[in-house]
Amino acid sequence: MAVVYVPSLLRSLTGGLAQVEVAAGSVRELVDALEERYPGMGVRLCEDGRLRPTFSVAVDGVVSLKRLNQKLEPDSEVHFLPVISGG
Amino acid sequence: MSDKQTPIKDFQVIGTSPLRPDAVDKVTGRALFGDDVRLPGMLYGVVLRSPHSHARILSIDTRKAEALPGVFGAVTAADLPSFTDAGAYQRYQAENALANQKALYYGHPVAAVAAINPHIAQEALGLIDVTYEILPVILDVRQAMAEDAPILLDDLRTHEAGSRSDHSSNVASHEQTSCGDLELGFSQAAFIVEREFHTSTVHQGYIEPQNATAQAHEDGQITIWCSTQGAFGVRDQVAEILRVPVSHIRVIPMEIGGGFGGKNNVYLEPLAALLSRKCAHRPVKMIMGYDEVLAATGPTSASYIKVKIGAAADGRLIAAQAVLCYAAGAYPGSPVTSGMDCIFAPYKIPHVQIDGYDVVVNKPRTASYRAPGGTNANFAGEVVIDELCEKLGMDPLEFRLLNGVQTGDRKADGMPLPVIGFHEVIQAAQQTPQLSAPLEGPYRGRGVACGYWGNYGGTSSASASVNADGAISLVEGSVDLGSGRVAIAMQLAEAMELPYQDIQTVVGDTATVGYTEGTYGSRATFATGWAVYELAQSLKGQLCERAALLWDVEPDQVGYGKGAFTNRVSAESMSLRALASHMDETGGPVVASASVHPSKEGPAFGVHIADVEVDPETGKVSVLRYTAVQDVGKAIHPIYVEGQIQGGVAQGIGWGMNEEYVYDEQGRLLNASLLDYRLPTSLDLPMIETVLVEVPNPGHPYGVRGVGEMPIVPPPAALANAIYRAVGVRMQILPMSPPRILEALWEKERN
Amino acid sequence: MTHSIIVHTTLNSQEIEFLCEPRQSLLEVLREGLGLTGAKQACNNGNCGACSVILDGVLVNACLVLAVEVEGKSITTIEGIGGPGGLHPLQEEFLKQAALQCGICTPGFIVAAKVLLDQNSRPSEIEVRRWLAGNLCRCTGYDKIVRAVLAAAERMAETPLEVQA
Amino acid sequence: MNDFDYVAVISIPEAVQRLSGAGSGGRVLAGGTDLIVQLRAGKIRPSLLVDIKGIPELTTVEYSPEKGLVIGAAVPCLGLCRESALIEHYPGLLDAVSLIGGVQIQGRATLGGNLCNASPAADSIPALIVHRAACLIAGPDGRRQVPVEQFCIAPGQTILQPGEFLVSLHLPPPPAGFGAAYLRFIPRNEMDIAVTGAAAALRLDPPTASGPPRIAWAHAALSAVAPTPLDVPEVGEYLAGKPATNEHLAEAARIAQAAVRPIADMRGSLEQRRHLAGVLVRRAFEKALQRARA
Repeated sequence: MAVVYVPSLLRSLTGGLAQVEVAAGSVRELVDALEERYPGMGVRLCEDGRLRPTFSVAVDGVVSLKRLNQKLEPDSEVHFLPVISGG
Repeated sequence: MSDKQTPIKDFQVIGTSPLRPDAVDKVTGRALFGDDVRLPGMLYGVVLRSPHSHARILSIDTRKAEALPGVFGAVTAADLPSFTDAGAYQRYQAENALANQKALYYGHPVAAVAAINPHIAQEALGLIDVTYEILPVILDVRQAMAEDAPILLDDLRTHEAGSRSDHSSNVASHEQTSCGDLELGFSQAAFIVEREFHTSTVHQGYIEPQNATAQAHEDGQITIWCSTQGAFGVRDQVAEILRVPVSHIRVIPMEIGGGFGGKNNVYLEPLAALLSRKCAHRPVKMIMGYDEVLAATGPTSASYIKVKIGAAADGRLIAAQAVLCYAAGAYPGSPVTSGMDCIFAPYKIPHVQIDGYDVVVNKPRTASYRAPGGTNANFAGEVVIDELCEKLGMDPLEFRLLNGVQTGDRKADGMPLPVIGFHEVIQAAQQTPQLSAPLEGPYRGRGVACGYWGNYGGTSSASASVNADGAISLVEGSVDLGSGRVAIAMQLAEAMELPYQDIQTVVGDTATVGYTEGTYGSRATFATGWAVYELAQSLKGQLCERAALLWDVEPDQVGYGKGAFTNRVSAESMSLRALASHMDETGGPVVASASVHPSKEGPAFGVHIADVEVDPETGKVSVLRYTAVQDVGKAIHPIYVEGQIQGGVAQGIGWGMNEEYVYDEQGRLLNASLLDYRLPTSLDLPMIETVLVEVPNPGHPYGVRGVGEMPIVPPPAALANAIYRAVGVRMQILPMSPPRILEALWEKERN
Repeated sequence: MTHSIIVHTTLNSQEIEFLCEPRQSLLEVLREGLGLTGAKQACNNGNCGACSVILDGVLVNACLVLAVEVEGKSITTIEGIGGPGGLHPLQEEFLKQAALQCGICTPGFIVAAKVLLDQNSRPSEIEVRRWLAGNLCRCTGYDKIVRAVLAAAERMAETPLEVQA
Repeated sequence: MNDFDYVAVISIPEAVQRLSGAGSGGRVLAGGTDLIVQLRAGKIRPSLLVDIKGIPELTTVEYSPEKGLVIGAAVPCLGLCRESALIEHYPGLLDAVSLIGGVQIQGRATLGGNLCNASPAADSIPALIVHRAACLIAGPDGRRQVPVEQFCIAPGQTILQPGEFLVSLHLPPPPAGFGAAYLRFIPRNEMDIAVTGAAAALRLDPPTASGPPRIAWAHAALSAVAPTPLDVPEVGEYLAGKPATNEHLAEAARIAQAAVRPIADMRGSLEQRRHLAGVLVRRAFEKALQRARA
């Protein structure tokens, strides 16, 4: 099962849980599974079928370019992070 | 692209300090910067700027200006395409280039004029009639957050992790990071320090003003020569603002006179293109006066930060909380999330909550500034940590050895840290000559602070061809802000096992090299270095095939090393130079290109040590000695790595000591010159000692991790902690300028 | 409109004349009129030193000199600085010591430092810092610039060069 | 910049004639370090610039022990800093002129320009006041001399009438036992305008066998604490005849502080300027005293 680190402001949807385990083969499947388990989560993370531009997704500690299309390993760790800037 | 390389230990080129490809041109005055562009028939463009910091624009009349002899044309927001169907970000981009209906900051562009010389263009500005309805001004971030604050952008709603508020607000977004149980954490703490901090708006302060020359062609193509950190970024932004396809725009990045994050955004480029279009397709050159640079190009956020940290009696950190409110300027986009990332990053803390707010105010739209958001946050965090050390009676560096993060530790957002060298840096700091030198005399103090910056990878491209003499011509996509080009070329030389002199390097433009992100996020040497490593593998493979052809063996029977090929069958050897002279006979030119997007950039940690002396009668602080210790991964060109660190420290000292925007109540910038916006001069700084710690980044073939940004993060905190030890006042505001030190000393006396 | 004026001057050892308006600065004429873009337009207000040139032996900011004022005078710009063998020792030391990053301030620093070394062949660190305080650099923190000037002075003292103006 | 005519003159009558002819549109160009900045900012829009650097009387410095020092208004600071007479006899003025700008500005900026720009923060004017300088002015009605403390009448305004210009500054020879100093406070160490500045001068009576030396007369003047450079005669009145002790110098500083009328602006707050006035007057007197004793 992939471990999802739930963004702080979305923990109201998970009853305060900071990490949840989800069986998913990709980030997209993971978001769908989260939505099913915690209704409202999907729309907070995604808009028009895409991860919202204010989020980046990191899988196993590396920010993914593939975003929703990123494949997951059975024991992957998934973080949804606010996008940050550099100068 | 493989990302499981083990860093190579023995280098031939990496770690040496060869001459930069551009250096001779720069010491002789021959290097061509943006404003050095001169084209036949060129006009000069200038910008009319709003004298009000918040006003509705009721009308603009440019007819008198356009009638002035020598004037070729004027443009206003009416000359921009419609954005009614566009997203807010795109509309804000266009409105920042030319104010539409509302001016949101002092210096907001309202119109632009082109004429045969800059003097006539300037005179024409005085003939443009603009009528304004003046609106209430909001400059302070917390005032802007108040429920009843005047609203800057009617359509702006507060975004909060994918939700959107139902009413207008100046708060563009609220973000939060947390782990553990904050209440529980603080209940277990033996010592708690809670403080509030304010930092002023500061500017990147590059010496070369923004400039741009544009040629709009009759077929719709546009060519732009400018000073930018990223040619592709300029192309994309101009395309968005003019609503033309990106392929219609070619951007040629000239040598750039400093950027530090401030030259990623466009200002003059779209105006020059619009003017050229309107002025009979004559090329138009524009350059800002320094007053315009300060008033209207991206400074970085002023901020309000509240920090509370708790430690156990044995010195272990238990809980930490921060609220960061960053002023974004007129449009959303402050670096508050970077500040959130930085503020507690150096420490293992089980219970953390960090809240960040991105807030619009009537100041210019902020741009990135070297480790954007990091310095503000680190100042707050490290001053509180210093006070905790004092309460605990612990040596600040021992405290950091106890609490400092190590490889695999998790940040507050749950992300695990890759291989980092923070503890190696702390230990190196303990060994520095400065730390062991006694600091004697009254009103003197020594402060330390550490810092973190996450760095960035991103997309980079490069291409190369082998010349008939065996040398390699490299076109790389990263604009060179001061040492990138040479460090990239050196990595190609290393990968090709050739002397550095055999690599000829130029920076490409949008038509000559693949998409490359700008030189920001400490990424060029890391990511573009990786691109040239990849293309070297391709070049070597192709060259082995050519050698195989000449020797009539299979390619895998050819070996390559140190600039020569070996026939594994006959044991014959042939230099690359000899092979290159046979290219025509073996299939023509050998070329390769590579595009990469590495993402294991590897964070940078540093420890800074500052010795200061305070004049208690005037409040003036002199920096007596300064040492910066940093994990640089692998120093490709060590003397320029030192230079990057020294430059970051100098900017950090400027931020800490005297730099700030001074506005009047109407939001007019009062100190818009390099006389009154006080960059440090050569008399204000000591020599800056550097210690390069090399803990290679396993996420790069040569162990590179970004260097350039981290050094600006610790200085204000290191100085504040030194000032405390010198005169006993904890500064909670930046800059710590003489009047503020005096006030703090008076306040201390009163108590 | 006022009439333009013909100005006769010696520029980098060449006698030249040019036509200019009284309101044009020396910097504007050098860069836009005469094509010498080594002196940089930066603050354009006398506060940064990036347009430093030598006017009758005196270090000045070209942005704060009107072009008409140089009638009969002698000007040396960065383009006129070099040694018989190519680069001036200052230029060589700037390269060697990595005393430049972006390079926009570099011509101004080299011109300023040359005037210093012409007058004071062995300046101390504080003398170098004081002399260069009118030249702003944002990239280097001045450390390597000061070292380069000191190193050039040392080299020139060891092997005096017949340096061209 | 607006369009203007330029003329380089070589004599005082020619300058007077050109300036008179241009009326209010005429401006004098010497070093240009303030003038060109103001032109570029559009703060002034002259029709004629009269370049006076070709007039011999304006570009020379003369000193005699009897008559004192005469400084041509167009002599650049750099040249002044190297004048042996200034170095030996007018230390307060030397302090001030060596502080005006970096080297590039020093090569162009003039004492006359610093006066005529009439900035409340001008460094040279307090020093000229305590050195008791007089201004020689030429104009359509001939020449006149005024004490330097009367030259500036408001920020950016002087007593110069249309057609008039400053020719030279006349400083009396310093008496025996004289010392002077000028100090200013700036946040950086260079490239700043004074937040506050103070000049002090004093003459000591011949030393007696015991006790601190006695002050025969003293004078203090400040910059950036009033609309014009501020002469504070009360300080001199207080110190005259008193022994040069720390207590008396500190009291002199308090008197100066009471006389200042600063404003708050981007360069300094009111409290800061008032406070600095005291610190700088005291420190300037200490330095002047040291020099007087040397």
